[in-house]
Amino acid sequence: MADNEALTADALTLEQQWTPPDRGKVGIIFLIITETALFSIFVAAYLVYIGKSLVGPYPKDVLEIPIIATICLLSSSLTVYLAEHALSKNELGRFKFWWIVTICLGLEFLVATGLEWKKLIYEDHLTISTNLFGSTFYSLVGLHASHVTVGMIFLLIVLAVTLMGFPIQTQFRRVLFLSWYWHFVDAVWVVVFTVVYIVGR
Amino acid sequence: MSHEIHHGEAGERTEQSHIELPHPTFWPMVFAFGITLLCAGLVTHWAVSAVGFVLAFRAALGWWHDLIPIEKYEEVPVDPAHRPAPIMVETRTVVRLKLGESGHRVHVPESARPYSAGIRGGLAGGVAMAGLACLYGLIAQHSIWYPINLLAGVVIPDMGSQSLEQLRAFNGLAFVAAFIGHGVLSILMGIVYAAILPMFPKHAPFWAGILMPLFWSGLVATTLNILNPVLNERISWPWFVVCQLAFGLIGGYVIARSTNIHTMQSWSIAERAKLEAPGIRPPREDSDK
Amino acid sequence: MFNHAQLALLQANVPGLPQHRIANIFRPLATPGASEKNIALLTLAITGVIFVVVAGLIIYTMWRFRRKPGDDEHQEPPQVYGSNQIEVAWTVIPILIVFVLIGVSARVIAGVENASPPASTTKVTLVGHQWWWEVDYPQFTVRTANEIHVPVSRDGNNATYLTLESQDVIHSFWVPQLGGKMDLIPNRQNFTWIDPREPGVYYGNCAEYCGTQHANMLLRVIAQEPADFNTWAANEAKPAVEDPSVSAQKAVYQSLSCVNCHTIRGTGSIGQFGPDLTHLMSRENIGAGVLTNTPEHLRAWVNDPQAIKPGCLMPSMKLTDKELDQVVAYLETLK
Amino acid sequence: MASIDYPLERPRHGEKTYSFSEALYSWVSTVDHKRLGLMYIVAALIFMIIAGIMAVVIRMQLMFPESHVVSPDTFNRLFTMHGTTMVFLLGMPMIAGFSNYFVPLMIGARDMAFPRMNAFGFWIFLFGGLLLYFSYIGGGGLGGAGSAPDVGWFAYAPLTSKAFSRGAATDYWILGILVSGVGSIASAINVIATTISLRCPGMTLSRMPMFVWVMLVDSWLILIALPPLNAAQIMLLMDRHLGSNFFETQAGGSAVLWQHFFWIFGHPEVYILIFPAFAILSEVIPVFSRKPIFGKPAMVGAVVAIGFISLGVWAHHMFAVGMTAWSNTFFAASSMLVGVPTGIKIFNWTATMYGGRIRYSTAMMYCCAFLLQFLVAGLTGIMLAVAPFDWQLHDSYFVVAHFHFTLIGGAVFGIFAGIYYWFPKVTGKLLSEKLGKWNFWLFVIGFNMTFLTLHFAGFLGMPRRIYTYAPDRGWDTINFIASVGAFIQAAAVACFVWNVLYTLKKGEPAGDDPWDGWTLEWATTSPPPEYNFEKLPVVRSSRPLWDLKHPQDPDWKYE
Ligand code: HEA
Ligand code: HEA
Ligand code: HEC
Ligand code: CUA
Ligand SMILES: [Cu+2]
Repeated sequence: MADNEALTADALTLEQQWTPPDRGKVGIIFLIITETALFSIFVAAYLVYIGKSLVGPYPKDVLEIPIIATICLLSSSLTVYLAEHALSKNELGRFKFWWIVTICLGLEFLVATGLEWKKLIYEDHLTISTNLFGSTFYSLVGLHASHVTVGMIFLLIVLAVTLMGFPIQTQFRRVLFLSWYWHFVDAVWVVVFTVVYIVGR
Repeated sequence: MSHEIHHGEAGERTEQSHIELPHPTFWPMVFAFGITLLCAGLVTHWAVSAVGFVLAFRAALGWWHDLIPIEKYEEVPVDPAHRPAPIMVETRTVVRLKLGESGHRVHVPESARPYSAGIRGGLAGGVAMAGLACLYGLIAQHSIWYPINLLAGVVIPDMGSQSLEQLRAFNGLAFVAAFIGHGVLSILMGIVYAAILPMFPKHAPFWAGILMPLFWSGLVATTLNILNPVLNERISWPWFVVCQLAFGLIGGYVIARSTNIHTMQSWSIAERAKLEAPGIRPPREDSDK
Repeated sequence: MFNHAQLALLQANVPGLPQHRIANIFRPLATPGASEKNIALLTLAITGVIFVVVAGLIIYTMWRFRRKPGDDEHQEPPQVYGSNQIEVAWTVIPILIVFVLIGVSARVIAGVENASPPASTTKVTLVGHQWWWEVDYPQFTVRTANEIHVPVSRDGNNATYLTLESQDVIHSFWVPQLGGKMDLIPNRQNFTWIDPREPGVYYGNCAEYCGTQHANMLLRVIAQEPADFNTWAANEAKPAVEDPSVSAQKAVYQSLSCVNCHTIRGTGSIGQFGPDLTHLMSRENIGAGVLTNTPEHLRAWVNDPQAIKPGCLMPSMKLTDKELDQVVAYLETLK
Repeated sequence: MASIDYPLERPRHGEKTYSFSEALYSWVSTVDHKRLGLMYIVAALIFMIIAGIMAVVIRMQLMFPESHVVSPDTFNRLFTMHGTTMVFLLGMPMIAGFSNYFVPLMIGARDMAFPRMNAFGFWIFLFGGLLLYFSYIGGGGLGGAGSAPDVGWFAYAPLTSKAFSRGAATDYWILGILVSGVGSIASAINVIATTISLRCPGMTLSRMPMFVWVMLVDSWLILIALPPLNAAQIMLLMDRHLGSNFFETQAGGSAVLWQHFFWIFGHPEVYILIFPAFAILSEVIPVFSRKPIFGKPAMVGAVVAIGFISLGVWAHHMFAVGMTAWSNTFFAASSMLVGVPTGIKIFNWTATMYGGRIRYSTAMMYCCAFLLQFLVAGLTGIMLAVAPFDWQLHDSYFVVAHFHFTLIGGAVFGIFAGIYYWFPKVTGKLLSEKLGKWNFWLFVIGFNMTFLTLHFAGFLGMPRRIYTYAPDRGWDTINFIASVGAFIQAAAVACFVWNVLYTLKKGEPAGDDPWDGWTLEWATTSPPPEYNFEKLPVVRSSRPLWDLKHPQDPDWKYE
């Protein structure tokens, strides 16, 4: 039967051409999408409550634009790309270098945030319960910082196992996805930065 | 790790003796339990959180171990006693939609008026109707804005409290509301009409052009006090019906004048792409247009 | 515990005022309620027709195409994949219907919400409390509770405008025969208006879940002839009646902690937490409608409100029988 | 490791008996999508029975005016836990259960994309649910008098603030849902990744069964809609424990903001709940009508459209909070517009049946009941969407009637149809049709007795969530009938439980393909082996088994 022959041939070509997208990739993309939904609600709350605080301190009195931290975080996106690129070329040395740079930049961001909070709490007496500004500020920035922290933990784990001699090249996919997550955290910072330090002031 | 996957027809058997599946592990369960305890500590005691943290941490390590360096697999034996019954070719035939034709797998109808004809018809009917209504406004109230303002009374509440003077004057908001409302309704009506026209018997389109507006007028008459109280107070029913008829007849005419095109819905993709050899279906005259 | 069913039979009526207990939204007696009823009828008619047509179609299909005993088992029915034309029709027709409904809704929404108050109107501020209503009349410096007296608005030009606020959680003002609901939300002001066309007592409930006794947060709007309303308001505006024959009882009341929660104007009792008791006896009900205001009920309430309205925010005061008699005797003079 | 649970018809090769601990171990450590799916469904059904019993107690309390079956606080806990359980612990795991079991089978895959995350998702859902129920013991704080949450399933602020909700009950509500929500997200990501990445050769998106399509859109909705709830809950948790002021009205916070956040989740959520029913109907109706689904592209388009429009209608739950006329109009309009794609679905299912040869098994009867009941439900939804009408109906028993029509007449009927349809695939046994008919008719009759009548209670001004009412308000007869209906529903559910237990013991063997189906799951054994298919199938059309059964007249020539 001609039909059946056509079928078999058809099936074979199908099988060869059938390359659906990588599941890890799909997973991480949709994880990022839900995280975006989560952040957007915190951002919305921040926007709604701008200027609604009943008592001070108000943003314009106490917030300083964290230029250096921002530069660090944003450039870490570049360095993590360079690291991942190096890994894809199997250049372990360069990978390690850029990875460590990324971690340093991320750490610098976290430290800067910590110092900012310390100043706000102990000098300006702004806590999460002081007023609506405090509530929305700490929760939004804190949510972002917690994401940076999680990213940082994963970055450190990768670094640790690499330094211990684990063949990290075999895990290239996972490293790649981690770098995407890191880019996402950076992108969120752009939004948070705009909302908190520019619109909100 | 060999990771061959064999493809075949549904239900086909394999010669492999084993198939690889992910290895069972309870670490995800422990991880979930740890996280739950971590949260529960908030409302019970910090020690609960601590236990939760330890569990979750240990479980995370265990979980990673299942994934890295390579995902753990187990080889599940293919069970020859547990095989699907072969899929039998059915003896049943499929009823044809019309006897003697190949059309037992179809998208109906086979030919139809193009949607563009519906839009044109709706617009033509709408213009005719609006023209007549404005004519009425001019004759009865010396203002073409009068019927437009009345129509806008569907959506705008304070139309009701307006004086005759105000109703005669141009009102920007009312104009926009009436224009959008009338336009959208006309076009949608035209599309519906064009879509269902092929389903009517032969002379029905003409009668539909007359009967539908009458039916519609009747419906409107019973509900107008809620739909549009302003219009209800001031409507002139003869003119209203005439306007509706104008829509039905002119819109219907424009649509009916267009020619049917083949929907090609009943064609297979292969046919539509002209890949299929001829002979699968009887030749047609007006295949495209 | 009280047998409420029996109590209900005792319900006293305001003399001459019809009681609208059955709060049927299709028997509105005010403008907002009436326009809501109209659009409700239109909606019911439209959805009714849709229901008849579509359900008819489904049932016909279910019946007509069932497998019958005599069917040829060797045949499958024709395999029809779809029809753009029909599908367009049943997409566009609903759009048409929805379009009309949207237009009408838009008008009624704006008509009710954006109505501007006429110059002469009664203003009421209604403040929700867990589980009672505070009713303020800024024009008359009157404060009362649970029962909203308003003048009748026969020709619709004597409407009452309500400002809705809340002391604690969200409540909702709903007297179905007068109009739809509007929430009372803390930290926010809402507005609504009613214009009862006929004198009478209109029943309603708090319509937003507000805690334990949400069920017993009942509402009464008492629509009176303007003259009667003015008499009532004039009486309410006065400080509490001083009846020398109960001065001993009054002293007992004042020695109790009642004064921390209740106001009786003109006395030292200035608490704000519970309902104003200045003219308690002018009210038909106590406890936001759980009981009619009779001496026995009043006594029972003061004795143990938790038995009558479990969970309510007035504690059981554990008075001795003697104190109880005295306090109630005093309260009964607060006409 | 092998299956030990369900009695099998065919003797398994080299089968040995497992001790209880081995069996337990194999269940807690499984990563098999079928076992996880089954566990999801069973857990969901158990939660449904618990919440159903609560509903019966609610109805007992409301059967007569002024009755004292339960105290006010108990009543408030009952409806809160009933609603919360039904939505989060019946509806959500049902979705995960059905999609877990059938998506891989239908797209010709061996497992889900992330099997371990799948197991994690199930367990965290279960522990979250148990945490919620633990509030009965621990709600007052350890050592204190326990109590479950009593703030209603949408937990409006500021009733949930520390000032008005003492003890830990509300915290349990937050944490229980938050924790089990993580599971929903995990399973949604898993379903999406599975459908996108693990389809067997030839299974293009346009050939994917409707079931898989609907579950894909459903998972997408979960990913978009759940985070707003979780975010709002995190804020509430911070309010309660760290003293922040998001919903503290005393400190300038907004009570309405909580409502926005909740309903931005809540409305899509109701579609999330109805989608599995849509998915199931789209498989069952064609098979029992012996016709392909009518207008598949339009059906897919309609779910996608519903998925998108439903993200923009949330404030129709808030018509009474005093929004501007413009917002009210906007949300009324968008809500009514959802009716259009939903209508397409109803019409296309009917058209699928039209011209067919309909075989009325219990599964198909549930589908037909769905069509009629969901029609009523949708039309009452349209009434609610007419904002001025809703000012009257909001928070009345009309709303209660509306949503039980959607949730029972819609979601639950759909789920039952699915259970009757796939039970033979999952266990190898056919559910008894006789008990099935009893189950069906009792359910339909009881359900309509309860909820058809309750519409009228709403018209007569009966607000929801009241633990009692006075006898003179005209509500007593209606409530009495409604309560009797609830008992009949309980009998129906009991019939179902009995049917399942009875069948597992003594049911007739089903064979691999009892309904003469067309999708890939019928090509493997009942129950399917752990690896699903010996060879992963190759498909050429939407109905791969039709192609094999009709080699002369395959679908792929026409699609
Ligand atoms: C499965 C769940 C489900 C589904 C599918 C729906 C579907 C719809 N719902 Fe419902 N709804 C709930 C579950 C659901 N709902 C719940 C749980 C609540 C209450 C929550 C709470 O307060 O506790 C609620 C509450 C609720 C409200 C708020 C009521 C209030 O509290 O005041 C509103 C208001 O607009 C509403 C509207 C709608 C609409 C317009 C639809 C539409 O999607 C319906 C569309 C379907 C049709 C219209 C029928 C078929 C169509 C046709 C035959 C075509 C022709 C039709 C027309 C032209 C109109 N719903
Ligand atoms: C999927 C969702 C779902 C389902 C299926 C149901 C099912 C039922 N619901 Fe409910 N309901 C909700 C979702 C649902 N509900 C929600 C979201 C609310 C709002 C909550 C809120 O206001 O916060 C609500 C509220 C609600 C109320 C309003 C309470 C109030 O406002 O005061 C009422 C009252 O009648 C009610 C009744 C019922 C009844 C009688 C059933 C019946 O159909 C139940 C039938 C099932 C059973 C009866 C199972 C019993 C089984 C047995 C007895 C067998 C025993 C077997 C063994 C021991 C093995 N529900
Ligand atoms: C802790 C505060 C508090 C104290 C103390 C208190 N009450 Fe009350 N009272 C309330 C509250 C709150 C209500 C409203 C209860 C409700 O309807 O839910 C109320 C209601 C009442 C009512 C009914 C009013 C009405 O119009 O419905 C009366 C009468 C009353 N209290 C009398 C007293 C007397 C007498 C005492 C002292 C023996 C007293 N109260 C002590 C808080 C208090
Ligand atoms: Cu106040 Cu409900
Ligand atoms: Cu909704």
